[in-house]
Amino acid sequence: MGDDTKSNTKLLDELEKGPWPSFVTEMKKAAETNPMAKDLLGQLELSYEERIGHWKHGGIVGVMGYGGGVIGRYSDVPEKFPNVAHFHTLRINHPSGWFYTSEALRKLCDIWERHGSGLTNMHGSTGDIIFLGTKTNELEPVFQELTQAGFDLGGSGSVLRTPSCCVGQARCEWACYDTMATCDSLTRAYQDEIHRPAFPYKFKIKCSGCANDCVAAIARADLSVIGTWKDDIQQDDAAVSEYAAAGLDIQKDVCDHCPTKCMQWDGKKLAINNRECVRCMHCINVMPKALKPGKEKGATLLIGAKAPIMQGALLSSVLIPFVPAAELLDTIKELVSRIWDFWSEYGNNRERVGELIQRIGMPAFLDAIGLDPVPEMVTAPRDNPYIFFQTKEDGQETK
Amino acid sequence: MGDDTKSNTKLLDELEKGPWPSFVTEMKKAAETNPMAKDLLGQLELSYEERIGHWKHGGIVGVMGYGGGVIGRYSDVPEKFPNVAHFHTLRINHPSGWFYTSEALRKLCDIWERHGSGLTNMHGSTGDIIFLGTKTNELEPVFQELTQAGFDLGGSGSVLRTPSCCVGQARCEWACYDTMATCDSLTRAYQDEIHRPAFPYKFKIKCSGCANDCVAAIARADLSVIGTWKDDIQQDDAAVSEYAAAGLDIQKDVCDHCPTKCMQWDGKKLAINNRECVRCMHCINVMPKALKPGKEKGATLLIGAKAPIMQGALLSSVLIPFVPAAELLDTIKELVSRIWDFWSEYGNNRERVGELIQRIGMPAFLDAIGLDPVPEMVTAPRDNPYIFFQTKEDGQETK
Amino acid sequence: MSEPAKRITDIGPPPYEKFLHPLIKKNYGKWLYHERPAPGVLCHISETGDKLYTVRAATPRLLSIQTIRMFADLADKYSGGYLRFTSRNNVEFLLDNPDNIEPLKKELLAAGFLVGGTNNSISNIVHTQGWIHCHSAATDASGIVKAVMDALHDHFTESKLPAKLRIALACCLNMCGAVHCSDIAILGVHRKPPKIKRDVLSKVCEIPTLISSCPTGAIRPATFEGKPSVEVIEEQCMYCANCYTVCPAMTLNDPDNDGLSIWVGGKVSNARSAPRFSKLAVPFLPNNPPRWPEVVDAVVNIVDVYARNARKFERMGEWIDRIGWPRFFELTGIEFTRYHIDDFKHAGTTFARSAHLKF
Amino acid sequence: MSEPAKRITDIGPPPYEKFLHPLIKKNYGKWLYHERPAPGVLCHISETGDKLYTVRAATPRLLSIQTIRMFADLADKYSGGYLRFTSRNNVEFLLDNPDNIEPLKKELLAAGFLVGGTNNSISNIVHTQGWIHCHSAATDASGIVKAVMDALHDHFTESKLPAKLRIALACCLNMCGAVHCSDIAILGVHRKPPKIKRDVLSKVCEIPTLISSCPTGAIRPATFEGKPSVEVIEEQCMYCANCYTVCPAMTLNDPDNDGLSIWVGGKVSNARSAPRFSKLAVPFLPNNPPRWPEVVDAVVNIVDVYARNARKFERMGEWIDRIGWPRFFELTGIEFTRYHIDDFKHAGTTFARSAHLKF
Ligand code: SRM
Ligand code: SRM
Ligand code: SRM
Ligand code: SRM
Ligand code: SF4
Ligand code: SF4
Ligand code: SF4
Ligand code: SF4
Ligand code: SF4
Ligand code: SF4
Ligand code: SF4
Ligand code: SF4
Repeated sequence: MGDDTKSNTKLLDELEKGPWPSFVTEMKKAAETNPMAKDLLGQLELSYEERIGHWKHGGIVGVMGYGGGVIGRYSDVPEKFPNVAHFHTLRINHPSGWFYTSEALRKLCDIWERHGSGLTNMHGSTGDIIFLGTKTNELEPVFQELTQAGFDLGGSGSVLRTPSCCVGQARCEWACYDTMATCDSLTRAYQDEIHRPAFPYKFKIKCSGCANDCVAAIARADLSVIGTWKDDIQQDDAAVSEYAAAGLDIQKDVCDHCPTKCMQWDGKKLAINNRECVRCMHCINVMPKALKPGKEKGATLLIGAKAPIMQGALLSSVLIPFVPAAELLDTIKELVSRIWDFWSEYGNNRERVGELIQRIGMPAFLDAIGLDPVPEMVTAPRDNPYIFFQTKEDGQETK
Repeated sequence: MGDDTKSNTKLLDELEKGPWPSFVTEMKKAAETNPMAKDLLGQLELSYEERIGHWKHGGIVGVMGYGGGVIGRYSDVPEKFPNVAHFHTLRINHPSGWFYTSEALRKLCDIWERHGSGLTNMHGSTGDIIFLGTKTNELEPVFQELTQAGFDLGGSGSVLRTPSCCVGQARCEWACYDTMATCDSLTRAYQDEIHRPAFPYKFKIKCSGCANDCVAAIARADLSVIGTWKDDIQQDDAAVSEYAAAGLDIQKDVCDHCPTKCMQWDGKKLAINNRECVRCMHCINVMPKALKPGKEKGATLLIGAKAPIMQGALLSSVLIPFVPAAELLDTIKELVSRIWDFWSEYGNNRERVGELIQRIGMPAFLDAIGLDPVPEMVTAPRDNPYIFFQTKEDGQETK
Repeated sequence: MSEPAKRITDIGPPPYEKFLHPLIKKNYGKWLYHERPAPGVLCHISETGDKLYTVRAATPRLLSIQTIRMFADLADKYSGGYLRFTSRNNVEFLLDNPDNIEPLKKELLAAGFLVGGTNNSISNIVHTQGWIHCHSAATDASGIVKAVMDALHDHFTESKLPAKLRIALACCLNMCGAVHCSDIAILGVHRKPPKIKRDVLSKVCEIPTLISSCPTGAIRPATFEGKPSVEVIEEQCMYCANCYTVCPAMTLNDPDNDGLSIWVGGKVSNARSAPRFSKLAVPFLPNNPPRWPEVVDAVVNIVDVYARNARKFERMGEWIDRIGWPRFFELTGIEFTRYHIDDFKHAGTTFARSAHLKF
Repeated sequence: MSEPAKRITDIGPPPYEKFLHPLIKKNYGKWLYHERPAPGVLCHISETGDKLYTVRAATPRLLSIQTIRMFADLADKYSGGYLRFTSRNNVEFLLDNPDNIEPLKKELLAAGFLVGGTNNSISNIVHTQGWIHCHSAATDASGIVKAVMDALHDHFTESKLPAKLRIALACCLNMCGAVHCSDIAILGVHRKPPKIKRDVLSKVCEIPTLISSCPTGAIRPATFEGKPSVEVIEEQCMYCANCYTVCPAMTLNDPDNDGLSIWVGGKVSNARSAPRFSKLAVPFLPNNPPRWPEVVDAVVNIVDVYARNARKFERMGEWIDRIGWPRFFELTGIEFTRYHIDDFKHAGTTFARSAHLKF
């Protein structure tokens, strides 16, 4: 490929126009000094011209002793773009909450300048730091420098994927448990499960501090941990009045949007029927100064979210309605160990735990992991009469 | 069996106690003069003792030239109860709306006194008059006397079952089309389809005059015809005030229950945003004197309701959102002929039309019967990306 | 096959017009509104100014010709000989003279036929054949209906519930009468796989039809004494009896294991909320004739809890929507079991896929 | 395999504590409430009285080390060296001194990084690799994101929508990034069955795994030149590419038939209504690099119609709930086609099973 990057990226150049920060500009910045980035730009321009990707089906590459953390990738036009002939990405386990110091970031940049394309994703959609593309022989050096700098690889393949969490108590007043500590502890506890594939398929854990679910746990984590509370919303009447005085239409903007209509506003006093509140967060979101989650904090554990392949996307569903914050870490560990045992034994190849539940049925899954059924697990009981009645040896009914 | 009915029905006698009219009393009334009724009572007492039914798996019996209308039944204890050794019921097509004169009823009673058990169901749950039990050799005589009296058999087996309808315009102010005439016309038009099985399975049509659906059409008719209107609710403000004056809490009892919250009551005037009204009938139900369906009347046609076997129960779903009353009969006839053609050819044995749609998909069904898709057919568009794109011969997209 | 000359066929039902009260004929399609003067009595007012009075009475649906004649006599006496039956098997007398209402009611009551069932009452229970006539029945129908309505009759004769409450009963999973959309449904169930009559099977059944009749694919081909037969994989059977419908050799009736289940919260009307299926409340209660006390108690309990807690115009399912199912189980004291959690085809769509929780 | 002595493994991520601003450490878990002084700026107030200021800026997610170093420099200058990234790939600077807000904003803007994305705005588009790095991609990711956000950038820098509006993009049906619960999801799709590389298939793929990978059972065993192979029943294929994921010989990428679909009304948060999937709005738009004008127009149109019609605090899906899908199609002018009607597993549950209709 030629020297002058610009003349070779007529189509991509169009994407340097406009107010939104441009990934093409980023690529060009890197390309100035980095031949991999330069060839990536060239290959991408080719894709834009031909409206088709130019990567071969991924191969398995990695670092010694690890079964994942690297996504192998090879160009299908290596003759044109030899510097991306191999172009493997590394997934690096981000620190809880995606917090950094400038120093830590610079260390990462330096490593990647020496050994890779100089391009990253901050972050991948599972949450990892993505080092976007390098050659096979650079993998081990990157890895060794990363660990020296205190970083480690994240997950890929049939492992526990890098857990992630919302910013939680570090900066949010609503976190009903310490999301960052929980995520960090789990990540440390399961290093082996993250690095060495032993599951039927991937398993994801995401921790959100409240029902706003700022890491989208319910949509994309096999185990979704969502903060909640058990007692009454903490209410500051003076602050409510302040909001009203400042022009907030409490009836329309707060009460009318409450999903259970459990709030009453008489123009002066806000009354919440907390027994009917479903902890949706709306009223708290609108009046953060006046309302807060209760004091008896903890989390709901939900199971089984995933993307559509194969049997259609799933959202996580309630498994344990409430775990007190103090018991959360132990409960999660106990629970996942029972889930992993069962799933590892009975899950089909490439079957997520949510799909396993769909296949064998929730009642059978509960039996298998030793949890009692509670009505909170369902939006409604069954409407079909196809009940598999079970009779115990002694003729007594199983409940 | 003995002569004294009473002494033989210790258990059933318990069901003569209490305020609700007793079927046992009915059976005893008949049993006084009718040996079939007497033996039926005896066999039922045996069932009560043993907690099990005493009928053999039904056999096929009928009247000449008809493929249905009779449910064959044989006792499994004929030695004990010889008068119910055969005990077949006849299904007699009721008049639209289940209206009778005393004269017509007496005629029916006389026929059944001569030829059957003297017991009936007024009515079967499809709507037929049920003549409950007679011997094989009585079937043809009953049939001939019935037709002489102006009655005919209803459906059973894989036929169009006896259509039924709500009382409609005969006594209800809300009927948006003439349910009785529609039901009657369809019944007459399809005598052959009712009497001679030619379908993969049963097909039911029920006509309700409005969304209150007093014949439960949406729950149990393959073709559910439900009256509705297109323009604005007819509103009589004076009558609204009357209701309010009489103590009706219009905000709470009317507006708050409106599913779309499209009603506003300021204490004096009721304003309906008719564009948002979904014709649920609630407000009209509560204030029949003040509100009425609009003037542009007609019906919604829905498809596919049935009981749970095999793939779970189905409710009918919208097929044609609105057909003007004047076009209703022709539209239904045109529609069912297309449906029956397709279903007869492609339906599996014992596959209701609703199940056929589940199996092949609604889009394919619409193609087959030549209807355009409209968004009213669904509560929401698909959420899975598994779209079977179709490309026409000329490469153009099918919509 | 040639038919005798005078044999009449395919005439259809008698034309309904000849059964209509002259007042109805005159005002057909002209009704303006109605009033509900008393439980069991309706008054429809026409734009012509005419008024039609309806008196509604309960029937056990299973009627002797003696009783039908008695109804005919009452009609002659009070309603010009005109009467009808409703879609829930009540009888209705159609009167032009309001003075006839009370005498008619009196005679009906004297004869044992309660007047009521209108407005926000519990109307007649839609039901099926049971041991009276059906080979499929996992329980009786009429007996349970009688016992339940004896206990609830004051909800028929008075209109004191928050909304209509529709009860239905079906004696097997075929669900004749479409009980699946009732405020309370009582449903006969089996709990054991079919016992196969191996000796007759190949003679009386078509084996491919039999195999394909099983919703869960629990029936597999097998041979018995050299002849083609089937076997049932018991763990895959959920006792629906569809195999029995197509093959008499697959028997399911069983005195000790058959019984009843109770389902709640369904509705048919589109009033306020959309129609919906009933959901499982009580998975199993024993067959206990003649008066099925366990079933009666369970139904009465649900009605009582509903009556105490629902708001005006809230049907059973709408009330549960508002309070949530956990509260329903709490208030009724019904135990929530693994059976309540759906594990059929669309099970996943019933899982609680949100963090909306009440504590 | 023995490892070299000094090689470190399984250390996990660096402890997050060392990356926390001292003000955060001090007030960890003590935050009382927050204010939103300006778009892209948050102020969190602690029970200690401390205030933490956050300045949020857009990134293209794909960042060069040059830009990351520039962020590090800005952090050193304005936020004590502390910064973070958000779950939607924005960068956040954490300030204890409010006087630093404006200078920081100025520098960010000058460098081309818009400040905003807070409150009821359109935040960054969650997206995936596209032609930059993935073998599966039916389209590019970053290019479409750039083009769409160029058109919508004022919804990032201002907070003028009725509620949050979350857009996501995935370049194939694997849906990395879980776009399936977004207010607007842009999804790369194929429209032709896999072209099988018959010559290599038996060498590179495990045939049973391949066959079982197909959600619709469209793949059947076959032989090719005497070797075990597969064939695809084309009518049963809905182009999901799961076969390609497990077998490189099943290629789907195709310049003319690949393209994009648009889905709307999903959400993740439990605020007000439960989380839910996005639903199909536009089945197919062509791959038209470099700026995908058809996709941009379609998204902008949906955003505009939503912005004009939704009520305050109504997310896209909640707005559609209120007006109904027919009205959505009417207002947006999007054509409703047979593709919109579900025909997958739970299709029946999406049929309109009521007579509730608006005209
Ligand atoms: C890099 C990343 C996209 C991105 O640009 O951010 C990604 C990229 C790939 N994903 Fe993913 N997934 C990524 C997050 C996700 C997510 C989101 C999440 O984790 O929160 C999902 C949806 C949630 C879920 O797990 O269901 C996701 C669902 C999938 C699936 C479908 C899994 C399923 O059960 O349905 C596949 C297919 C597979 O596993 O074979 C998949 C497969 C892939 C592969 C490995 C392609 C393949 O066919 O094997 C992609 C490699 C691309 C490449 O060349 O780098 N990726 N993938 C994300 C990981 C970065 C990180 O580690 O931070
Ligand atoms: C008599 C009646 C019950 C009653 O006491 O009212 C009845 C009785 C039988 N029904 Fe029914 N069905 C009766 C209305 C219904 C209804 C309600 C309706 O039509 O509105 C349904 C539910 C709606 C529907 O069609 O889905 C109904 C759904 C079934 C089914 C399940 C059909 C399905 O597709 O799921 C079967 C099983 C079958 O067809 O093999 C069935 C089968 C039967 C059989 C023929 C039993 C059998 O296994 O073949 C019963 C004969 C009983 C007997 O000995 O007399 N019956 N059946 C009703 C007909 C009376 C009449 O003509 O007026
Ligand atoms: C006579 C009958 C029609 C027929 O052709 O036979 C009928 C007649 C009337 N119905 Fe009905 N309904 C009749 C069965 C039904 C059914 C079907 C059923 O129960 O199986 C339904 C659907 C029930 C359900 O949703 O599960 C039904 C749902 C309604 C409703 C909606 C109730 C609701 O709020 O959900 C109304 C409106 C009302 O009552 O205000 C209604 C209203 C009426 C009105 C007031 C209509 C009118 O203006 O005349 C009639 C008197 C009702 C009363 O009892 O107070 N009718 N009605 C049926 C009487 C059955 C009985 O003997 O009890
Ligand atoms: C920084 C971040 C968490 C993190 O650990 O990175 C975050 C931070 C906050 N979120 Fe969030 N949310 C963040 C992603 C999310 C997500 C996930 C996503 O978008 O993928 C969601 C779910 C979105 C969905 O439902 O599809 C999310 C749903 C919310 C909601 C509920 C909004 C709603 O009404 O549905 C609130 C409440 C509110 O804004 O009033 C909320 C509120 C907040 C508050 C106000 C919490 C607080 O008191 O500090 C934070 C500032 C919000 C703002 O932008 O104005 N946050 N928030 C994420 C910023 C992403 C970004 O750069 O734009
Ligand atoms: S999920 Fe809740 S606790 Fe976590 S950042 Fe979002 S709003 Fe705060
Ligand atoms: S948190 Fe949600 S459910 Fe609870 S009171 Fe507030 S708005 Fe209502
Ligand atoms: S369905 Fe409507 S029109 Fe028919 S009787 Fe009931 S309320 Fe009247
Ligand atoms: S008919 Fe129903 S939707 Fe229409 S205004 Fe009345 S209550 Fe509302
Ligand atoms: S519900 Fe079952 S047992 Fe009862 S009548 Fe119908 S088919 Fe027979
Ligand atoms: S009872 Fe139902 S599930 Fe059991 S074998 Fe028969 S058809 Fe199958
Ligand atoms: S969505 Fe598909 S194409 Fe895009 S990164 Fe994920 S696997 Fe690759
Ligand atoms: S693309 Fe999907 S549906 Fe088509 S053959 Fe491959 S796996 Fe099957």
